[in-house]
Amino acid sequence: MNFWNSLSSTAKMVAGALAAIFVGLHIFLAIFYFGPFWFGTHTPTQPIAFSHKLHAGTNKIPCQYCHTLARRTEAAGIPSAEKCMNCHGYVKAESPLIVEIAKKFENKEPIVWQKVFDLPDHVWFNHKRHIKKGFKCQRCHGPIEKVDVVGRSNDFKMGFCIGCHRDNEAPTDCWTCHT
Amino acid sequence: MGKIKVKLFNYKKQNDYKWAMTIDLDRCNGCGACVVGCQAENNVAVVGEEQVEHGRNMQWLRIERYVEGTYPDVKVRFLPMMCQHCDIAPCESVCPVWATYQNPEGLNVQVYNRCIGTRFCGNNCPYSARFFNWYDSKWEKNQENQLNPDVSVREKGVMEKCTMCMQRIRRGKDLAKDEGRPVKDGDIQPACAQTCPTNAITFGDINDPHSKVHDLAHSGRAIRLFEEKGTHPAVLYLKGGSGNVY
Amino acid sequence: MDRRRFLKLGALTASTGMLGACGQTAQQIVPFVNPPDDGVNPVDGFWYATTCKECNAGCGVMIRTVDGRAKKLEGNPGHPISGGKACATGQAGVQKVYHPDRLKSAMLLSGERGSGVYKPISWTEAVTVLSDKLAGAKGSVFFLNNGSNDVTAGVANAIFKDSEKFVSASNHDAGAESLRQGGAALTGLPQTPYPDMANADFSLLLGADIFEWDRSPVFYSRSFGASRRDRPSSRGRMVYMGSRLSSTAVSCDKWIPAKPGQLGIIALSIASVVVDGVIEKGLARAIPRNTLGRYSDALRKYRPERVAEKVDVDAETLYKLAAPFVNEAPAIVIAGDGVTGYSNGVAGLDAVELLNMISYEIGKEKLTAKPRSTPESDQDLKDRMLEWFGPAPRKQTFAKLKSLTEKMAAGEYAVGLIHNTNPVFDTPNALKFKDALGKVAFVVSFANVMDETANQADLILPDNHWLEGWSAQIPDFVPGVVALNLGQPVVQKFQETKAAADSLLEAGAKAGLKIPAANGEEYIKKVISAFRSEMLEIPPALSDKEAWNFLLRRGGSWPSENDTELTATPASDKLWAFKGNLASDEPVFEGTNDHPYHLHIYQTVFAGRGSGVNHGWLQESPDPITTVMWQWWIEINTGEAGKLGINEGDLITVSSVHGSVTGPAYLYQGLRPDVISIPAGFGHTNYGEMANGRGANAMDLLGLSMDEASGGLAARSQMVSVKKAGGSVVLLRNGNPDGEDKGEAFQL
Amino acid sequence: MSTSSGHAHGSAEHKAAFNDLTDVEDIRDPEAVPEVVRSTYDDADIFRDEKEFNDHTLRPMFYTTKAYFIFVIALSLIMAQGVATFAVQTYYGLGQTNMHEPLFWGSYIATFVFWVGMSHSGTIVSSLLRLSHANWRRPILRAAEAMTAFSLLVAGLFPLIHVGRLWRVYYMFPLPNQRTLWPQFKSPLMWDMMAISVYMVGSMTFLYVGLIPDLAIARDRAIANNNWRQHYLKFLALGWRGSNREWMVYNKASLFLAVIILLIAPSVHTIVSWDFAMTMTPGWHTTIFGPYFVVGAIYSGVAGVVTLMIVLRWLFKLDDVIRILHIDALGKLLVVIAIIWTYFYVNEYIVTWYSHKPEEAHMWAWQGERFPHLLWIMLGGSVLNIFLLSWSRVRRNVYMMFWMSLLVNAGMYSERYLIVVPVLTRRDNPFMWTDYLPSGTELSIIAASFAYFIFLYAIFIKLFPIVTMADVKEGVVISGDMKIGRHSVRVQARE
Repeated sequence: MNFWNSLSSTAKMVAGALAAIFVGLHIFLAIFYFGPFWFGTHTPTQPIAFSHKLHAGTNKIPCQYCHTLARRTEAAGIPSAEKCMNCHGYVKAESPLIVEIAKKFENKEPIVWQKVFDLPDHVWFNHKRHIKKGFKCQRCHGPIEKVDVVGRSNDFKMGFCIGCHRDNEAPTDCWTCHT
Repeated sequence: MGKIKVKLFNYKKQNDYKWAMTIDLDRCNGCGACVVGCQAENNVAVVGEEQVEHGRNMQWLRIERYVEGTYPDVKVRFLPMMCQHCDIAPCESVCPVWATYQNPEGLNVQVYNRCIGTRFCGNNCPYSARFFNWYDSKWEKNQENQLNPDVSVREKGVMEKCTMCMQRIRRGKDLAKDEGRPVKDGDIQPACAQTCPTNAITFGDINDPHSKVHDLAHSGRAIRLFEEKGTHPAVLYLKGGSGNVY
Repeated sequence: MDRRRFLKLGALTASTGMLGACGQTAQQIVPFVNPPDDGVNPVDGFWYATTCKECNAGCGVMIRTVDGRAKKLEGNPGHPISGGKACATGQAGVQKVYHPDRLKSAMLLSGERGSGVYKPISWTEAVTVLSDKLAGAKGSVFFLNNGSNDVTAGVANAIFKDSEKFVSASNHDAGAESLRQGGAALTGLPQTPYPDMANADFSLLLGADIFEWDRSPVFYSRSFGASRRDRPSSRGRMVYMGSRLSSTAVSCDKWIPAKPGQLGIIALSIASVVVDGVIEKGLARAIPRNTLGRYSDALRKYRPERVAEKVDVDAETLYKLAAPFVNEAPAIVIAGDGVTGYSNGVAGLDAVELLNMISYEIGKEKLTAKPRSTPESDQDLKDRMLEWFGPAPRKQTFAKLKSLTEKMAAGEYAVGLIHNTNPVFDTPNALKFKDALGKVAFVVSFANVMDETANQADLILPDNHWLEGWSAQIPDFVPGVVALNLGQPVVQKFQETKAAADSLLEAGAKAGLKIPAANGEEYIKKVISAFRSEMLEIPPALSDKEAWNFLLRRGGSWPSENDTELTATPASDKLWAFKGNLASDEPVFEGTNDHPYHLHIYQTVFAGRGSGVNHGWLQESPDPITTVMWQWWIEINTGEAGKLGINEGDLITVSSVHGSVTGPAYLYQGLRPDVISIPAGFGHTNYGEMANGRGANAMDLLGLSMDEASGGLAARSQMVSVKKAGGSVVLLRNGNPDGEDKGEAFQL
Repeated sequence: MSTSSGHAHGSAEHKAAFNDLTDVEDIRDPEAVPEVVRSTYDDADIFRDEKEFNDHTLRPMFYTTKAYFIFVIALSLIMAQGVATFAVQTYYGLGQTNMHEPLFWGSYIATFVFWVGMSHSGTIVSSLLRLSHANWRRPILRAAEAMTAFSLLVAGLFPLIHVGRLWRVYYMFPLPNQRTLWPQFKSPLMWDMMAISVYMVGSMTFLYVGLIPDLAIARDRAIANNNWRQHYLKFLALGWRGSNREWMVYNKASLFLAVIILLIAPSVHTIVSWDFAMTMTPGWHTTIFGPYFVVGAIYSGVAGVVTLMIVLRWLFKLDDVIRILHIDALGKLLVVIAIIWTYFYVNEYIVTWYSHKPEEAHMWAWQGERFPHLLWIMLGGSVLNIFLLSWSRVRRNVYMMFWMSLLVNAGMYSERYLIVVPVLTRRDNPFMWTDYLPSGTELSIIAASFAYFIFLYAIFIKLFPIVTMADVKEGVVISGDMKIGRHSVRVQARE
């Protein structure tokens, strides 16, 4: 404290400014990198209020019953309206949301869903490989069967991918995911 | 995130594949199909006349041509030139951010999203096979519809080069893995090899003694460019024909 | 705004702003309403078989589509022409679907002709306009295309075939007519001769730029590769004779510059040596001695010593060239524009075919069983099938186009239908096609990008891109067999376009004309059902629908490899009966004494006749020989340029009696000093931003000399003069002018 | 601290506290020393007393003319357009330059090497002369050290200007991160970044430590005049009072730093040379580049010092401090360095000739063919100097020296350009041979870099003492006659 007092007012100002910049920079970096984890997730409003909790949780429908492409292709895919109508032609056909889907299905009008999980363009991810290896969907997508409205529970930073690849002795060559 | 191992690239598992390519100069007729095929496959942008004036035409694969002799004894030779995927690549050691390195399958990797554009690698490539994005890639209106979804579109300020159609290799390995077998010779073809009308380009696993590329590489005709530089390219050129014409 | 962009801007905003930046932009995901056939991989994409229509060769191709967008073209591995391979122009064809210049709807002229003022109209309106005009024309209609036999031509023919005035002409590659006519005298088969280069030990290319824009660059390239290195026993050798070291010539082992227009004589000269050599070697086993003797006498006047000076090739070289024909047959001769581009084209081709036949007789025992031309039984089938696709190509000569133009100029036509060709741009200036077109009462163009001809039309009905619609084609150039190429819509329509055949059929129906089918697709199905029994390739057990799907999956119908073994040509009979013209006519050149240079117009690999000039990939691909990009040039021999004081890039004016063009000079060692060589296809004035104003149109120089025997244009018989125009430009070239010649650095 | 003032105005308590024989206060007492007779050198007048000396040397700092402001504003304008061009270049992409494949490095890197070279003499000369006790060094030290610091600041910008993705440049730093990705430590650029950072810190410290006593003098003056500079001077002078212990520590520190800097500096430029020498490119791939670059750097740096000295001398009428003698001495130094440099230069050719490598030989031929003007400037500026500077009349002629020092630097800039550009225009692959001229963007940014350097210097002059006052005073030998008994003895005292 003695030293601090001994400084001139200008010096105090300079020191204060330096400290502020230092702290500010760290806050910036912290928010930049960890912001998504702290300030919630990307939770868009979907055109149809589909509940994963109801389907996957309560009714225990396997994920890949709807997301059929996950085990066959790189993309998990969103089920077609036809798939919805397979069941909902009979099950709860009068529910207003189902009626909405049914109407769109009749008109051959696709439902425009909002993407929740997204990877940057320079990343190539293959669902098939991971499903075939036996990973549960929840491992990356979080406890999706427990929520009504799905939000982004994972930001898919490179560290997440790399960590898991290391643990499982999967290739960590850059071109495994990037081209 | 799990425990962090300091080891950067996990080379513990020795990979069986060692990709290589042979280009038969005796077959090449310089038609340029590979050049356009490569552009179509890899989202290589058309830079436009103005940039060409600056010497910035971007072709991962270009056909060099050399005129020798004077009329009437003129000989013109074609030399398809792309990234040679050197085993001891001069470009790799100079990149300060490790955006380019040798991958376990013998390919020279360029990671666009790691690259900061010091362009040192381009300076150190004796083959001049690396290209820099001086501007953001632009596509004429509507033409982005044709872009290949497997290949990222490069941003301005990064280096790029031939990847031996990594996306195709990846897909080929993926399909082989589904069937629980190693990749067969001929499963994977880069765009240039697939399109080459004279079959001058052969791609394959040189570690596989039964592969075509292995045969050609050991046919006695194979040479490497700038052998004296000791870069050990994975691209082998097969020398031209005999002198007896008639 | 993604993270990267955020940092780029370097803004230090509050955390809320930052969060917006971190959360990547929400994207939408639109699933199918009805999923496609299960088990396919939507990310890898779907592969469809179809037919490339970028040129008339008819390569079967596979198209990769993802999300309804075409991504990549590859050759169809089973197809007899492409064999799984593709060329640069074909590769670029995919991107033409998404070309920025594509017309967006049907358009009706609302200003003066040539003003380019059009108003968009609906398709119903457009079809009504067309049907009114067709009804009013009372048959005085002409149809003009690029010589491909496709559904549109077939439909037009079928609708108007009862009308006497109707003419279906074509504007296709100069020289093709002669090629088809050539060999007619010998083989009696009026079709393009098919040289089996793949199995030849030695190929002599007489002015045949087979890798550039000849009949099928892809097929020839495949044959070239196969000849060179696919046969373990020997490496195929090639010698090219012609006035320019083209990119084909470059690939050959030797280039011998011969005098323009004299290549037929060279063939005869070689034949004379071969015949005598065969007699000497006692190979009469293959050819009866008396036949040979007859030829020997007839060919005596073409002995190398006698013609050496005339053809500008020394006698020793000619003797050397004959050696492979005697010793190492099968050796073949391939003729190209260098033979057919002169007024003695057919005579030259006869000579070439004679040499080919002799060579075949000598070496046929060594040949693998591959046919050299279509057997007569197949030819009949082909002819009958071709009737469904417009006039047979061999009837589509330049002479026919010329007479059509004259009739047009006389005002005899009420309606002109122009499909897939640009005659205003790429016919010789001397033809005055544009003026003649002005005399036609109503011109309909089916172009899907604006071009010079469409700009003269009253009504533009944009055709689909070939990836968007149905097509069928009997490829003219298929080794030895009849094939049917099918094309299907592989991508969603990108613009409001309509297949030309559909527009015609709809309008025809509305006008009360007799139409052959409801639409193009039905038409193709009709063809298939008519010929199904004769096309062995469809398994007989399949129902019609299954057969259709079978063909679509395959991309068409052609015999499998095994079938072709049966169809080797019995050439001998023809040879014995040969009484053809052994005299070679002198070529006639057009030009006065002050035009000392031969004009050599050629099609570059990328620009073609002009269709590639509006495409970025093709424009930016360096020309194989000059490595010029984005530009047009005039080639002149280096030594000759030195004499004239011309340096690279200097602007020079080339003039003929018909016109002149000015452009930058490219100095080339591989060109005869008495030849000026100019690439065609440049100098567009109305072909989109990318093409307009690039160079000048070489067709301005060309007259109308024809080869009377075939009715083909003698495009090489023009003489020109050269002078410096002052000024110079920098040629944009890949590779450096100082460095490009230093090939020894690689010591290959 | 606020209560204390400098030793010159020390209170009685202070005097008592530091009552020491060596206390400067005592010796400088006019009564104790009757008169300052003369300096060690005989070619200049010496100031009659310290105050006059201080007045004179601090004048540039405290007295500012209108011309100065105009000058600084002009510099700022040049800088501003450079910054604007740079902003445009960053926004649109490096296509704004004229670089292209395979010439990936152009004038930016040449200028970078030039500025790194410029930075060399300052500290090397300073530390070398300090260590060797060369007396003539004294007035030029500050200017030289400042030059080092500023040219490094300017040089450090060039890699940033040069890279394609400025916003990702932090990938170069060995920051631990979630991906466990590290920089490539094999890359000469990586070493370069490390070396330059170390050198920057080192030379800044060296400059600052050397400044401390002078800062104290200036501080006292500022306080006395109630000048606004007192605020930062108080802070930066670290409460220097000039006590014996302080001087002791100070001397030790500057010696220590001098030694360290002397080790760092050559290594830095050697590493810069490795950016080239570690590649496989003909014309670069040579072992001589390390010492060659270092000598070249010192050469251009010393010439830079000469230019600066003469400019300062002229602008601020410092003829009394920066005397012909100093310029003469620097000229001699230049001759020595020029000879060494020429040796290396010729050596490079000889090695090429001896090795019989056609590509290298071609490279040199091309250099002469394509850039004869630059070659002549380089040879004229550097080699011919040896002969001219050997002549003392030239060395002692300020005008001649000014132009010659500029010529040396023009020559050295050409040399950098000739190292970077011709080699890249003639790469291994003859198909890709090319040509290059800098674009407007490049020129404007380079011009701005020069303006920035001068700007920094101009600002420095106004904020800090430009002449190494303490060091000069240290060198001034005070001599006089002192009566010891009956004899008058000639004595010398050294401050």
